[in-house]
This record gives sequence, structure tokens and C-alpha cells, in this order.
Amino acid sequence: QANELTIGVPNAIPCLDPACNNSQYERSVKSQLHLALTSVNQDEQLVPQLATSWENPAPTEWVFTLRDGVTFENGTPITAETVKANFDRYRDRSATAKIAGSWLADIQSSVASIEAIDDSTVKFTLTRPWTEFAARLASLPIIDLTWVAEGNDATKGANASGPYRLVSFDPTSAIVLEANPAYYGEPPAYSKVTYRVLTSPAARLTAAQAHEVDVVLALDPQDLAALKGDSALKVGAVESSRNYFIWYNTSRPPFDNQDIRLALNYAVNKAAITGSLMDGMTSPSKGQVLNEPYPGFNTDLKPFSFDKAKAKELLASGGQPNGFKMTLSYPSGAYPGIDLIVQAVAAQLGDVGVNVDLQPMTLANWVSMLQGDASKATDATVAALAPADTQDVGMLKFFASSYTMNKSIDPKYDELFAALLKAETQEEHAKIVKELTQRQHDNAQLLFLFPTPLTYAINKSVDMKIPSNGMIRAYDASPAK
Amino acid sequence: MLNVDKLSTDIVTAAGVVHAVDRVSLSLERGEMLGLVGESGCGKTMLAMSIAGLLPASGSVVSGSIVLNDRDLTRLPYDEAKRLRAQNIGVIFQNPTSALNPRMSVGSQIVEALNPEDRTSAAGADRKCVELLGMVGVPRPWDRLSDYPHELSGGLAQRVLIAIALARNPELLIADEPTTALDVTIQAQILDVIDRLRSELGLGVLLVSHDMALVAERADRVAVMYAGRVAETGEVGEVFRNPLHRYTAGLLDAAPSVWSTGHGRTRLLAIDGTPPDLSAPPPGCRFAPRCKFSESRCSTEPEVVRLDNGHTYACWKPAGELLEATSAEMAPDVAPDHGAPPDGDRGQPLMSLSEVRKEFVISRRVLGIGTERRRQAVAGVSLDILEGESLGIVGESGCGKSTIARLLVGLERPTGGTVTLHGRKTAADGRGEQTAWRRTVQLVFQDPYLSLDPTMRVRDSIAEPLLYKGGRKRAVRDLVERLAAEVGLAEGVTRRRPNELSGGQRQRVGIARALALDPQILVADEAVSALDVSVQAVILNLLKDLQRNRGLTYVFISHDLGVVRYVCDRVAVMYLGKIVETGPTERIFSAPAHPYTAALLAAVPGNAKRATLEGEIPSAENPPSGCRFRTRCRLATEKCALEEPVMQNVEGDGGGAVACHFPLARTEGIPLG
Amino acid sequence: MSTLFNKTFALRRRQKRNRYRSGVQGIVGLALMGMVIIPVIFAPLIAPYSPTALNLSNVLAGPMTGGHILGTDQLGRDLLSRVLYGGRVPLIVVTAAVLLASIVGVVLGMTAGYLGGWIDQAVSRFADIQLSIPSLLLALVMLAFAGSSLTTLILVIALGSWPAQFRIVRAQSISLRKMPFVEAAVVGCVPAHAILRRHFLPNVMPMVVVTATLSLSAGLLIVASLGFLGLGIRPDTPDWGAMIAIGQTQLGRSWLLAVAPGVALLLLLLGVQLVGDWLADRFSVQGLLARGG
Amino acid sequence: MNPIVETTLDESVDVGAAPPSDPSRRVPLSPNRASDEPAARGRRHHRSPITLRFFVLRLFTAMLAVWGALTIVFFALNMTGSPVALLVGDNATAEEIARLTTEFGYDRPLVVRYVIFLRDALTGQFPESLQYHSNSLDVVLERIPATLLLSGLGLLLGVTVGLGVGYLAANGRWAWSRRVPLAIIVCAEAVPPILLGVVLVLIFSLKLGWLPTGGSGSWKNLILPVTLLSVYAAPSIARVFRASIVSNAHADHVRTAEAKGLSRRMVRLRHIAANALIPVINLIGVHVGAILSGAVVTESLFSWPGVGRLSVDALLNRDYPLVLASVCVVAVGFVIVNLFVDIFIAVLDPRARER
Ligand SMILES: Nc1ncnc2c1ncn2[C@@H]1O[C@H](COP(=O)(O)OP(=O)(O)OP(=O)(O)O)[C@@H](O)[C@H]1O
Ligand SMILES: Nc1ncnc2c1ncn2[C@@H]1O[C@H](COP(=O)(O)OP(=O)(O)OP(=O)(O)O)[C@@H](O)[C@H]1O
Ligand SMILES: [Mg+2]
Ligand SMILES: [Mg+2]
Repeated sequence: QANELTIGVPNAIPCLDPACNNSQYERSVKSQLHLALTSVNQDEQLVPQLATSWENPAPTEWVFTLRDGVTFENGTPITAETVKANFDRYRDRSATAKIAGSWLADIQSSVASIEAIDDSTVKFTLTRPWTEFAARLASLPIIDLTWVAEGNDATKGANASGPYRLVSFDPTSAIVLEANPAYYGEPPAYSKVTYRVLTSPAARLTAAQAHEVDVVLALDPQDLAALKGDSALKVGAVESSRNYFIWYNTSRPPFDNQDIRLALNYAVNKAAITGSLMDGMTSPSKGQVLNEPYPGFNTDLKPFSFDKAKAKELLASGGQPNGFKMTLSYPSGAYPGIDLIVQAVAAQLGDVGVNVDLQPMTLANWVSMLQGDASKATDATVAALAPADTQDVGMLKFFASSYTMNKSIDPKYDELFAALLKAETQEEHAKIVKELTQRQHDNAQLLFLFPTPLTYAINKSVDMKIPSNGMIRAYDASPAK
Repeated sequence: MLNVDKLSTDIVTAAGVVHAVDRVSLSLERGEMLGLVGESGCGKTMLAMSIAGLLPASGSVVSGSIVLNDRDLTRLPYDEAKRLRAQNIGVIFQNPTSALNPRMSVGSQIVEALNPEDRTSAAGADRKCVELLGMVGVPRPWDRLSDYPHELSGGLAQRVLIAIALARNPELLIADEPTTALDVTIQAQILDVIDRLRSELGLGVLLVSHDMALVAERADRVAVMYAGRVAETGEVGEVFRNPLHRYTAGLLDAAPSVWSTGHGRTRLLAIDGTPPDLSAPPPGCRFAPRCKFSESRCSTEPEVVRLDNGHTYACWKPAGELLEATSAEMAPDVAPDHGAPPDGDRGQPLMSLSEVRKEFVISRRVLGIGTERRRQAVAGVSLDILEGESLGIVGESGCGKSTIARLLVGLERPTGGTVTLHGRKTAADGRGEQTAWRRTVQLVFQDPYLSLDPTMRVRDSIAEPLLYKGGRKRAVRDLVERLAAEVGLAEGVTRRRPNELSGGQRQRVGIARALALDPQILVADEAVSALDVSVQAVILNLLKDLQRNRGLTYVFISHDLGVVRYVCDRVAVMYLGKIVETGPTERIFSAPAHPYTAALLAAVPGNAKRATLEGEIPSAENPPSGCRFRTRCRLATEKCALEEPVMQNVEGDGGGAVACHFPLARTEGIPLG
Repeated sequence: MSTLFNKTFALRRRQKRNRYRSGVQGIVGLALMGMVIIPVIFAPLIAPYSPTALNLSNVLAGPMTGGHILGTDQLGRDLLSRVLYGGRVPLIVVTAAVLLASIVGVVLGMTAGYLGGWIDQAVSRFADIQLSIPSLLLALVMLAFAGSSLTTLILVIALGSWPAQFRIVRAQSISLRKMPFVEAAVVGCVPAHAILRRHFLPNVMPMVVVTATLSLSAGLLIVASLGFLGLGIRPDTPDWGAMIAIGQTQLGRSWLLAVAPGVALLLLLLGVQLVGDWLADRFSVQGLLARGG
Repeated sequence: MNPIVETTLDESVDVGAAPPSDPSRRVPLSPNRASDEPAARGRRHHRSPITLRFFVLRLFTAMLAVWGALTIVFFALNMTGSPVALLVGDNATAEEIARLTTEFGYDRPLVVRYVIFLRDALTGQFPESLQYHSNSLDVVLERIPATLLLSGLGLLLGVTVGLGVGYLAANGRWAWSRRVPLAIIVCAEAVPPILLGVVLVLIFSLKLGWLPTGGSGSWKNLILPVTLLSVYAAPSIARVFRASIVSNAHADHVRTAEAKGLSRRMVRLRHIAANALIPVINLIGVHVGAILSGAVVTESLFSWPGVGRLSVDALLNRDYPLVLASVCVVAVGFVIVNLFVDIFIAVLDPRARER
């Protein structure tokens, strides 16, 4: 039916409490049920939502003015007190520990206090300057806390305030939403939306082929070819904020040697992989972990070219003229195409004499490895990390020496990163980011591969833009003209 | 009523076509009982099944006719013949428990067999079932309807089968070895029922059996089958008194009998060899290859000679009056009796049981729910086994004979009392002593088919105990050959596997294996009951020879009193886990002191004072108080229920002991009938 | 009369045909197994390419192009070579696992059946417990947490299939224990271990073999399913299950990717099943323990 | 010589000793009771098959099996460390991990955790699922109807087809009807379900467009997975049923039934086929395990929201509590089914009651 939209998502959506964090798909659903103070629109601009405006009177102070007359589905108004109560909960470690994991760690460590100045004004006092604070709030919706008190059972509804309300909730199968009459703004174009959970790539592909879904994400890039012939579908990819890279265990020889790290960067023919495995949906990274979607993307940097001779030379100067053996772990199945990508990379490294022993892991085991002891980790690992908010800090944080894999070769990186956290202005922030990315590039701290393509297949009757962070919200869609 | 003419039945097997029945002619009148006897595999069952229309799928009647009340069953259309048979022929089988559907209650199995008009109402059908069960002497028939076959004893199951066979008022009852699986006493009960029905309902009965004495006692006429052919038919008395076919004569000679005198003196006259392979029977007289009197003309088929009295036979050299004379000539190796007569002191007790008990736990309580059920297989038995004697143990099925045998060889441990060997207790001994004990006492098993490992060559079976006694390979091999020769196994035989041997050969192997350890005592548990009479005779002779040559002591367990009388010097009679009487063989057989012994003897076919012991053996789980036999004893009084009788000596006449409050005096003889 | 004789002949013919057919079944089964197993064993000699040699400029080539008989996969590796090599993991794993399971099952089954008592109770209950977790689920649990390697795969498959062997051997041993020929050995003072070896083992062997063929096909399916669910051996080692999983999204473009390993597995399974059926027929017909020959 | 009078006379001495547990030797209090008022007793050909002891024994074994299953899985899961890592995500600090480890009690000794786990499991209080943030047992139980529907229908179809083919293979009138269906089903058994699933989707969803590729909601979603599951069960049932019919056909009691003059059909159905069902039902008990295993693959293939897929997802996400709950539920289900199978067999086969 014209007024219905079915979206295929690759993960289960187990929890509708915003304090839980599972995936951007779960966040997409939550952001349509509940309003946050701010919002990032489909053009990735920060726009007002529950707050009509905000200001940053001091580096550590943020004041938000709330929209009047906004209510939950059941008629309860949303006031500054509601916002304060919500953030008090977010900040309360013990209340959210079990469900939030580290999702709220930044809020808990950086927000000193919240004040409801009047019914429509809230003031946040931070412990440090945080230029992207308003953007961060976009992923923290304000909900009815009585719903939480009653056991936050989504099968009984969610008391929504956003454009949609919950009709039915089946976390591993389908979540059905309909337009929320209590929503303050324009009613969404589609009055009924189904998020269908399709966990296997094959299931997503066949569902798209059978036109069972209007929008589906995260297809294997190679599978898109099968859909391209279908005249009813638009298929393509956006460069996502997830960048594939190989993370050296720099505490361990030979990866403490810069020449070796560089050599491997030259040894991998990224273009061949993106051209074949990724079906041209993405291109080699520009010698850094950031790409276009990040504000701090460093346009000065150039990709490492594919140059076998140079790689060999560097290996020799790094003291490994005959190559060496390394273990390479990766979270099998966790990112689109990863299993094939690692095999291709391993084969190419083999060509320059680096013998790769692949070690597939489940996502969970892989995460524990990343947080465990460096001596127990593999020599290197393939990752495609991204911060939830597509902010530079989130991304660059992964490479500070507090992380297992980077027992730092570069003390300066840590210093710069600490400075970044204290940056009070956008300019200062941008400057430090540029310096950080440059250092990372020069050091060849990582083997830079390419951004993952965020692939999609959209029915031509639907007009929808897929943002780089993978948030897929029905209210961003409309019937095509 | 029934006329079978030149009937031939073939069975197609992988190895070829078996001519199981070959041009057989028979007739049977209403109210008449025709006995059909012969060795195993001679085609008795196939003949009976051809008549009943129950041949296996691979079998078919290929020629001849079966005329039932003037209608030839072989020529009628299938459905018509089937209907006719269902109406007129009732069939009962050898193994009653497996002949009933284990899944269905007795009632529903009888109801199925009823005529449609009897089945119109449930209550009516039930009443008819009860009537039938009553007719065949099932006690409390109403309670039986809901029983399942596995809850029935063999005797009851056979009665139920007879009830099923009678459900449509047939004129002809075909009974294929109806009592082979049953005890003598139960056998007598069942045959009484059949006899009664025969006279009451005018049934014609075709009784298939390999027990000559039984047929002699019950049947009007007899047909002796050999290798698919009828060798001899005629009036029962005439045929058995005056057998003309050499085969019939041989069978009669081979069977030890309770009633003939002079047992324990002579060897049995065995028929050598085995019946021919029916897929390629020998030309001419089929018995010729085994016949001591065969001559050249025996290679042509003998004519059937019919005498005036209806006695027919097919033999070129009939036995007739010559029998007595020739039998001596036939068995030149007849040896005089081996040892001293059983009177006097025979020596030291080699082994003794004192107050031995064996209880089996049938089911335990589960978490305090349910009842624990124990079965007393042996309930306080004291018994001495004297050096050099042959001790017989007899009794009805389930009375604990086998358990005693197993206690003697150490396969079971007593739950009470002691077993001593050479005066030393056995149970408490250490491993080494155990081994020594076991090597002194060896066991011969009943079933020659199951007692040899099918995957092993027989010489390895014989050698096995020697190997583990620590024998050297070479010495062991020589010893095995010697043993094989001693039990009469030809040289090449030991290299074969069990499935290439005949039953008799297997039993010889079993005996050789038991002898391998040079035991003093040989316990034979029904060692010959699975064998044909002819083979049985051979094995019995062998056992006797061995005893003489090796000075063995035998414990000989059998339910066949004839065999026991032939082999044993002394007999112990068991009833429900207890010994009720012991004594020298001759005394026990001529002057039983315990009413049970007397009843047991009375049930044996051929007894002039025939009588049947009523009822079944009570459950060993809950034996009757006092004297265990009292529930079936006609002499029982109040005292028998309250007091348990103790063993007391029997006066005179070889002595022995009896456990009865009212032992029979010699003059009383058998008090029944 | 003639009709009766005809019936006899018809019977004889049918009997012959049955025998012939069951023999044929075994031969066909063995042939199918050989058809799959031999090339897999000799893969290094037969395979035209290395199964891991990738060629990113020639991905998903169609069959019979560029010297690739079955075409190439997503990484431009020769599909035929991968199918040939892909049978090695399942075959090694399942053969080793079934062997292991049979040994464990036979040893425990014979001991439990012979000794009875609490040992029997304990092992039987353990087998029951083991059986109450579906074997694939158990394998998943084990693999997800132990990581998959050849050894863990073998252990996991063996873990799933020993109870079947155990139960059958135990049941047979219990009835063997009461067999007169075993009691004869006991009475003949043959030590227990020798009784087990000389009498039990040869007599349970036929059933063990039949059960092993059943476990073999069940094991092959589990290995394939594990590979399919992404818990098989490491992905650069070709493995039919994983190949089917990766190929299933390419059905539109190159259906051989999933179907070729699938068919190889199918032929192998069919062969194993036919042989298993045939063996079962064989042994129950011979009925080594049955009377007579 | 009237046996009835004889026995009753003797047994009147014997009343006190008559064991109630041995029905074949039950002794009436009054010798003649047996023959009076037969009509009032109605049809007495059947008795209640289940004794309390039988039931308790089975139940006890069943509980033991569930406990064992839980124990095995608990230790398997806990051998490899704490699941907190997953919970905290990829950007947590070491101290955060330590804090949560304490919070969840993963710092306690394994044995203590085991005892706590068993205690909680007894009361149905499974630990919270790490993904769903609620009692993991509830999460699993919510999936039960879907799995029951799918496996139930799959088993039903498999058993029906299997029995039909098995019966036909043993009794078919023509040679082809005995062989062809059996041959087809034996070949079907050799098709790996993963391949079959993929091919079914290719044909029926993509090429023909008749059926949805996966998901749940309408009866159409059920067709492909149910077909796939039934392929697990049908072939072996057909084979066992056939073999069982063939061996039963030679049983002695069948000859008795034939001698009664029953129609061939009656003999086949009542005396051969019905008896031949007993091993088949045993097999079905075993099959439930296979079906549940099969459901793991099938549910994953067809995105069916059942326990199978839930447990795979939970495993891949290291959601320990959820894995434990799933395995527990599966084991309980399996054990319950087998309890029913035992009872059903006892109904069918009176001999089994005594075991
Ligand atoms: N179902 C069968 N298939 C093949 N041959 C058979 C079958 N039944 C019996 N025979 C063969 O037919 C012959 C006659 O067998 P039958 O059962 O009639 O003998 P019998 O006299 O009843 O023996 P027994 O005393 O052992 O019962 C034997 O050679 C036997 O091997
Ligand atoms: N292992 C056992 N477990 C339970 N009960 C047993 C066992 N062995 C024997 N019994 C029971 O003990 C009783 C005596 O059995 P036993 O075999 O000694 O009798 P038997 O006189 O040899 O009978 P038969 O003549 O039938 O061989 C029977 O009621 C039997 O059911
Ligand atoms: Mg017979
Ligand atoms: Mg016995």
C-alpha cells in the first residue's frame, strides 16, 4: 500500500530504552518514537527538535530552550523537569549500568549537573569543554520515566512523543510503527512502518529481490549486482563513517617498526579489492581513519599507493627482508564482506612474503580481545570501527595508548588527543584533528584500507536518502514524485 | 472330513527350493486325533500350515489336494478357500506367548476371531469370550479379558489360543507342537482340554509333536514323517508296538522312557547322521543313508505297503518281529553299565549347598514410590553332591533348577547360605581361589545354538579357557584336538564356525569346552532338551562314556524325567525354590514319597495311572505359606498352610529324604487319578 | 497345476531380484562415495589451481571460461579446485569424529553393558543428558566458546555421536552378557577384558559399523551446517558448508557457487546412506547372533 | 476335574499372600465374583497403562537430564571468561569493565555462580539477557510459540509422509509403488538441508514469486520452512516403519491373526502396522532433537523468529544468560516430548510399562 513502508534492517532491535545501545538501527527506531533535544537530519545537519534553540555561554555550560506544548502519547507534557529527570537517569551509573554498558560513559563523566531553570529551559554544566555536546544529545531521547518504572516493556507500547508510535514489538522479527497523533510536527509521509529484522545477508538479498521490503540496508556489495537489473529498485551505496583498517599490535615486534608498518600499507592493493569485492562501491582510504562524513576529514592526505617493490624495500630496511609470519584476527561476519576482504588482504600480503594466519572470531570474542591484554591479542586485527555520533573525537579516541592495540609508539598522539578534549573552539578542534591525522599517517600507525560502503536497495516508489551513519528513519522518507 | 492327497509343498529360499512336503497323503475323521511325529525339519509344520493355509510367503502348495468336507482347498479361489478355512479350521502353535499379539489385550484378540454375528454388541462379544475361555478351563475368565499376553503363563496363553481357535466352532483343530514349550504338568492339562473338546465338540485334531510317548498316549492314529514324506501310518498302538519302518523303530529305540525298566544299564540306540537336505533329497528311500539295514534296493523309492489293519509303511526292509533280534546286532558297541549300583555310600560330598538362598530384585522402589518386588528363585536349599555320582534335579519350569546350576558354577552369588567345595566355603574366597573353584565345576548349556560364539571357530571356543589358564599355544592345540576326538568330533570339524555345525555337533563342542579345564563336576542344565531324540541319544551316550572314563560327577538338570532316570543315580525334586524330595533314582521313580513327585510322574505321558496336576505354579514372588505345594496338593490340610515341613528320611528302599507332613507310604503308590 | 508351478517360479525370481538389488545398492553407494572421496583425497594432484590463489580481476567468472571448468568465486578462485579441497575438512573431521565416537561408544557401551550397576547408570544418564541437547546446538555452544579448529570440530562432532553408539552397544552387550557362550567363558575363568575383546567386540561390530555410517551422514550435515552458520573452520580453508553459505547470495549470478559444493555433499551423503542401508540389510539378514547360519 | 472349582478352592487359602502387583495372579476375595454382573463392568479389554511408579521414574530421569544439560552448558559458557566485554561495547575503559564485572557478579568464583544460577533457575529467575535486558527465560519463552508452530508442523508433515511412504514401501500393490516413493525419500534424505533451503527459496520465492523468502506472519511464511523440516524427519521414519512392518510381518502372532480368518487389510493394519509403530514412535522422540537442531538452521535460513535463531544470535553475541535459557528451554522441551513418547509407547506396548 502506498502509505506503508517496510524497512529491512540487519540486526535485531532488542531494546527500546534509549539507555540501551545495540545498533544504529535500534537508535533509528528509538529516535522516531521519542524526541531528543537536538536531531541530526538526513543531510546530516544538526537541527532543533525538542529544544528550539541552544547556546553555549561558557565552554562548560549549555542552555537549551524547550519547545512548548509537546506531550507524550498519553498526554503528559514534556517539560524541563522531564528532561532533567531523564538526564539524571542517564548520569546515574547504578541505574543504567546493566543496560547501558559504556554507551553513557561520556555523559556520566562529562556532565556535572543539570538544572531546570524554568519550565522550558534546561542548563547543563559540564566538567570539560565539549564542542560537540549538542550533537551528542541527538542520540539521547527524552522518554516517559514511568514507562521505565513500569518495567520498560516495549510489548506494552512505548508512550511515544515522536512522529511514530509503537504498534507491535517483536525484537527479532518485526517492529511495527504508525503515525503518532500526539506528535507536534508534520505527520510523517508514511503512516505505517515495519522494520523487518533480516539478520543474514542472504535473507536481505532475497527479501529485496522479492520486493518484500521497500528499503533494505547492508547488502553484501557483491550482491548488489544481482539487484541492479531490477527496474523497480534503486541500488547503491554511501560511504559510511566506518573505515576498514588493520590495527597493528604495536607493542609487539615487528610492528613496533615504522618501516614494517609502512611496507604493509604499500603491499595491499586496496583498489583491486574495492573494485572487485566492493564492486566499486567505495574507494581506498585517504591515508587516515577519517573520511568525508567526519568534520575533521583531512583533505591534505593522500592514499598509500600499491607498490610491491617499495613494500619489499621497506620490509628489508625494517629488518624482515624475507617477510615474516603474523596472526590476523577479525570479527567474522560482523561487517559486510569482511570474511572475503581479509582473505584478499592476506593473499596480497602473502605476495610480499608476509605469511598471514587468519583467525576469525565472533564479534563478542573480538571485542573482549580488543579490551584485554595486549600480550594475548593477535599480531594485528581487522576492524571497521565508528563512533555512534560520527564525531572526530569518537573516532580518534580508539588510537590513544589506553587501547590494547596501540601501546603507543607515539607519546605525542596521547598528548594531542588530551588537548583535543580540552579544545574550546571549533577552530582549535579542527587544528588538532588535522595534526592527529597527519601523525597517524606519517607513522603508518594503521594499515588503512577503505571506508565500508553502506549499501542499500530502495524501491523506486520511495524517496529516501541514506545518511552515512546508517540511521534509517521512516520520517526521512516520502513517496517518490 | 479331511483328506490330503499327494500334497507337495515347496519353499523358495536363497539356497534353492526346499521340498518341505513331498507327496504326502493323510486322512482325518471327525472326533479323531491324528498324531504327526518325526524329527525336527522333516516337514511336519509345513504340512500342517499347508492345510491351514498359513504357509510363509515364500512357500506354496505345488501339487496334490487338500479336501475338506468334499471341497478341494487347493482349487478354490483364494477368498473362498480362506473363508472356508477360517470357518472350519482352528490352529494353535508351538510358542503360545509369542503367538499372541503383545500389544492387544486377551479380550480384544478373542473378539477379533468371533463370527460377525457374535460381535454385534460389545457385551455379547465379551460374554462369548468368557464362555470360550471357560470352555478351555481358564480360571476367572472375566478377569483375563483385560490381561496382556506377557502377563500370562505359557499354559494360560495356550488356553487362550485354543479359545481363539475355537471361536468359530471349527471342525478341525491343527495343533503344532502345542505343548513343547510347556511343563509336563501343564502339558497334561492342555492335552486334557484338547481331549475333552474333541469328545464334546467332535473336533478332528491334527496333533503335531516330536514326543512319541505323548502321541502314543493321546492320538488315535499316527503318521511318522521323515524328510518331507510319510514313512509310516496306522493305529497308534499298532505302530508303536509293532513299528515296521526302520525309521520309526529307530526313533522308538532312541528315546529313554520313564516307564521302561532297566534304565541306567544299557546304552541308548542312537540313529546316526542327520536328516537330508530337503532341497536335494537322496533318491530312493530317504532314510537309507542313515539306516543300518540299507541295501542296494533302498536306492529306489520303496512302495507304500498297506496292511489290513490300516497300517501303512514305505520300507524295503521292514523291522517287524525281527526288531528285538536286530537291535542287539545293530548296536555292537553296547557296553555294560559303568559304575556300581547306586546303593551304598558313594563317597565324600564333593560340593554342598547349605540353606542356600537366591533372591532376585525384580523392581525397586523409585523415590519411595511403588513396591519393591523380589523373587525367591532358591529358598533355602541344602544339598550334597557326592563324588562320582550323577545327581538329577527335576521340577517344573521356574522352580529354580537353573539358578542352582548357576550357583554351583559361580555365575550367581547366593544371597544367603553357603556353597562349599571340598569343605571350603566358596563365596568368601579371593580371586585365585575363585578361579580354582570355577575350574573344578563346569557347565554344559541347554541351547547348542546360543552356547557357541558365532564369530569364533569352534576350536578357539574349546581352547579359550585353556589359553587363560596359561597354557602354551602348542600344548593347547594338541589338547583341543584330543578333547575333540574324545567327544567324537571329526578332525576337520574344529576348524569350522558354529553355523556350519549340526545341533549335535555343537553340543559336543560345548561338552569339549567344559571338559577342557579337566573339571571334577559337570553341571548339565537341560543339556539335551533342545535336541531331537536321535541326537539326544547320542549325547546321552557320550555323557555316560565320559563319566565312566573320567570319573566325573554330574549334576544333571532336566524336566524330562525319562532322561533323568536314564542318566542319574540320585534325584532331587524341586518345587518353587525348595527341594521337596531326594533319593536314589529307582526309589523316587517307583515309590515317590512326596505328593508333588508323584504328581510329576503321573503327568508323564505313558503312565498307566494317568493323572493331571491342576493349577499353575504359584508366584515365586509371594510363595504360599507353610508347604509351598499345598495350593495344588490334594492331601493338604490346615497344618500344611501353617507349618513348613522339614526334610525327613524316607524309610528303607535306598532311602532319601522328603519334606512333607504327609509323605506317601510305599504301598500307597501314586495317589491321584 | 501349472499355475501353482508358475507361482513357485515367480517367487524364486523375486527372491533373486531382491538379492541382486540389495547388492547393487551397496555397489552404487560405494561408487558414489568413491566418486566424491577419491578426488577429494587426491585434490592436490587433480585440482587445476590452488584453492586459495585469488585473482581479483576475474571474479565470478562463468563455467568453462578462462580455464576454469566451474568458473570462479567472489575472489576469483577456481571453484572446481575449491570444491575438491572443500571436502577435505568435512571428511577429515567426520571420519576422525566418528572413529573417536565409535571407540568411546564401544568401550563405554561394552563396559556399561557388561558390568551393569552404577557404572552403567552413570554413563547411561550422562548419555541421556547429552542427548537432551540437540547435537547442533551443543556443537554451536562448544564452538562459539572454544573457537573452531580442526580439533574442536572433531571433538564437537564426536561428542554428538557417541551416545548413539553407546546406547546400541550397551543394549547389545546386555543381551550378550546373558548369552550362554559368554557365560561359558565366565565359567571357563576367562578374564573380563578378554571376554569383552573376544566375544563382545566381534559380535557388536556389525551394528557398530551400521551405526557409524549413520553418524557419518549426520556428522557431515552438522559440519556443513556449522560452516553455513559461520562456525566452521577458518574461511580461507575451503569447506562445503561455508561455500554454500557464501554462494547462496550469488544464486542469481553464479548459482554454481552454492550448488557445486552442495551437490558434492549430496552425492557423498547419498553414497554413505546407500552403503549404510546395504550394510544394515546385510547384517540383519546374516543375523550373526540368530540361530543357524 | 473342574479346574475352576479346583483353583478357587486352593486360592481361598492363599488370599492374604496374593500380591496386588502381579495382575496375572490376582485372587478374588469371593471365588465366584468373576462370573457375576459382567455387564456392569462394561468393556474390560483395556487397563490404565501408566502407574505412578512408571511416571515418577520417567519424570526423575527427565529432570536429571535437564539439570545435566544446564550444567554442561553453564560450564561450557563460563570457561572462556566474562561477557561484560560485549556489554560495554568497543569504547570502554578498563575500570569500566571492572566495575561492570562486579556489578554482574562475574568476579565471583565459578562454583558460587553455578550455585546461584541453579537456585535462580529453579525459581524461573534466569539472569537478565545482555541484549534484551529482561529475564532471559521470558525472552526465550516468547519465541516458543513460533518454534512450536514450525517444528510441530514440520514434524507432523514429516511423520505423515514418512508413515505413508513406509507403509507403501512395505505393502504397496505394485512394485513401483513399493520402490519409487521410498527411493525418492531416501534421495531426499541425502540433500543437505542448507542446500535444499537455498534452492527452495530460489525457485519458489525468487523465480516463481509464490512464497515469501522468510519472516513470519502468514501461513505462506510457513510453507518452505515446514517443508524443509519435514525432510529431516520423513525419510528415516519411512525406513524404520518399513523395516518394522517387514519384520513384524513374520511374527508368530501375525500367523495367529491370519488363522482367525481376518481380512488381509485388518491383519496389516491392526497386527502388523500398529505393532510396527512402536519403534517409529521411539524414533520420533529422537527426531524431536533433530528437528530442534534443524530448526536452528531453518529458522536462520528463513528469518523465522523462533528459539533456534534466537539461540544462534545469542551465541554470536555472547549473550550467556540467553544462551543458557535457550538451551534449558530446548532441553526441557525435548525431555517433555520424550516423556510423552514414553507414555505413548506404554499405551501402545503393554510390555514397556514394566520396564
Ligand atoms: N520359512 C521357511 N523358509 C525356508 N525354509 C523353511 C521355512 N520354514 C521351514 N523351512 C524348511 O522346511 C523344512 C520343513 O520344515 P518344518 O518346519 O515343517 O519342520 P518340522 O518338522 O515342523 O520341524 P520342527 O520339529 O523343528 O518344528 C525344513 O527343511 C525347513 O528348513
Ligand atoms: N536374573 C534373574 N532375574 C530375575 N528373576 C530371575 C532371574 N533368574 C531367574 N529368575 C527367576 O527365578 C525363578 C527360578 O528360575 P530358574 O531359571 O532357576 O528356573 P528353572 O527351574 O531353571 O526353570 P526352567 O525349567 O524354565 O528353566 C524363576 O521364577 C525366574 O523367573
Ligand atoms: Mg515345526
Ligand atoms: Mg532352567
